[in-house]
Amino acid sequence: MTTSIQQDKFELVREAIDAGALVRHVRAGQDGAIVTFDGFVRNESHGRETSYLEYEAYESMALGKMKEIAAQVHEKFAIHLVVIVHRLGRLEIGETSVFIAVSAPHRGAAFDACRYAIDTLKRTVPIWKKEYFADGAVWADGELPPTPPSAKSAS
Amino acid sequence: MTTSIQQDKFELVREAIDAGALVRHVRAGQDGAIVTFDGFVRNESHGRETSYLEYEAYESMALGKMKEIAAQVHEKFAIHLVVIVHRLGRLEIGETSVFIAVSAPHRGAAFDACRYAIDTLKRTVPIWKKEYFADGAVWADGELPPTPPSAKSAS
Amino acid sequence: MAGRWGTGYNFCMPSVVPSLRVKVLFFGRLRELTGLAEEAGELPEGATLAQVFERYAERYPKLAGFRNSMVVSRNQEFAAWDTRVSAGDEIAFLPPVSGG
Amino acid sequence: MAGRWGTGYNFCMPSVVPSLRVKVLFFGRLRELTGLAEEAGELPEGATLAQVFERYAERYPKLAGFRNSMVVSRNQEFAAWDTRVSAGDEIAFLPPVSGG
Repeated sequence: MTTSIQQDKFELVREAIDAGALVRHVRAGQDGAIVTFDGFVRNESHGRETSYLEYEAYESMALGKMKEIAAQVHEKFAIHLVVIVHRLGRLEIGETSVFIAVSAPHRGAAFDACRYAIDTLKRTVPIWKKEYFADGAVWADGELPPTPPSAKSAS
Repeated sequence: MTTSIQQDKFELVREAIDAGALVRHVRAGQDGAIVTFDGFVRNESHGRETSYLEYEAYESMALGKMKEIAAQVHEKFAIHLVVIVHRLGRLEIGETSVFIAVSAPHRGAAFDACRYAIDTLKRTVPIWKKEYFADGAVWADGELPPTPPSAKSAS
Repeated sequence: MAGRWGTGYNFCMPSVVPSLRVKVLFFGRLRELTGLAEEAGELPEGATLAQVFERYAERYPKLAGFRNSMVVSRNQEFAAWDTRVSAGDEIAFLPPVSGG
Repeated sequence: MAGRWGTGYNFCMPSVVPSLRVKVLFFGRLRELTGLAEEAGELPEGATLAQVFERYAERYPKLAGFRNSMVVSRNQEFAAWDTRVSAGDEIAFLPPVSGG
């Protein structure tokens, strides 16, 4: 499908995510399956009508954590390529905030890897979402990333 | 994203599948997640280089079984919409043979439903694949669909 | 398809047994093996799907070897081999499916 | 960001204790609460991340209430609170993450 050298891709972007281009990026002749996850802005949150969202990130660390997720995915599942792109800044209802695509020779690995990637991203990548409503804004409830219990046992 | 009434979609087609249009079809403001599965023609099968594939279907029954899968998916998982499209006829390497998209408010249901749909399609939908190589052609190994054990217990 | 209906092979049955008309379809390698995609057939009343298959296996002896690696459908639903056929049924012999 | 480096608040430490320079970042609601995205800080040698946090909690008392619903990173890796800081470290205080 393409003659360029293909590789994993991780990006934080401030414009609309081009899902089609990302799917083409991971697609190769030796594969047979691509699973994608497209997370986009819902029109409500806990029963309140959302106006828009804003995402911010600790960008250098977020990119590092996204690369770590890709490395884990390759280690755990027989996949070919993975791309993980997260958008930052203001997003309107229906716009994609995160897009993940995984290609693999067989579908089981592609499903497992895609799901692992989004689940792990939501727990470990330093990105924050602020939800704007007609009458105010709140930081979304999030998850506390797992941390080493004590420096004594760390390097 | 669209003002038309949205609904599930099942199709057998003989031209290229437009994945982007199918994703837009299932996308709605109340959702937050879309998971897609894209199955496409690999360049090899059991170590032999594939030239192309041909798919045939028992079309009326295949469409009925695809609708049954959608009904099961709605029953089992909290999803919004599902589309299942399978291509028939001659397909070249890299071309999509099957595309499934599932939208849902939350990602777990979308992943589970998409996987259930493709796994069940592969076991129960009467479609057959013939693999063409430089030196011949073979019908792909398939799966025997589960059948009622005896008419005595059936209607 | 409707045009082929009248050209089908009719089973040779004693004329005293009431008979019923069905449509019979073959797919995939079974279609290739028989050279037959679809035909109209006449069956004795009370015939089971297994008996329909046996008739075709007599006519196309290579079919017999596929009996355990195929399924049968009746009116677009997978069916047990001991299901009795009714007039107007659409019967299909289906090799293992390989879509996706 | 580099331009802000020199404008940072310096901890008031007894001058006899050797000190080390670090970069300190706040994100999300912690950034909003302190009004501080990033600053250069000076810390006594041997200080732990918990001690760095305590310094900021003295300066911004509302921070203290978030101690159990946040994590800390050192050089872009999540870190234990008893990790000792080294010169040049980049330390960040991170609320629960909510990307995706």
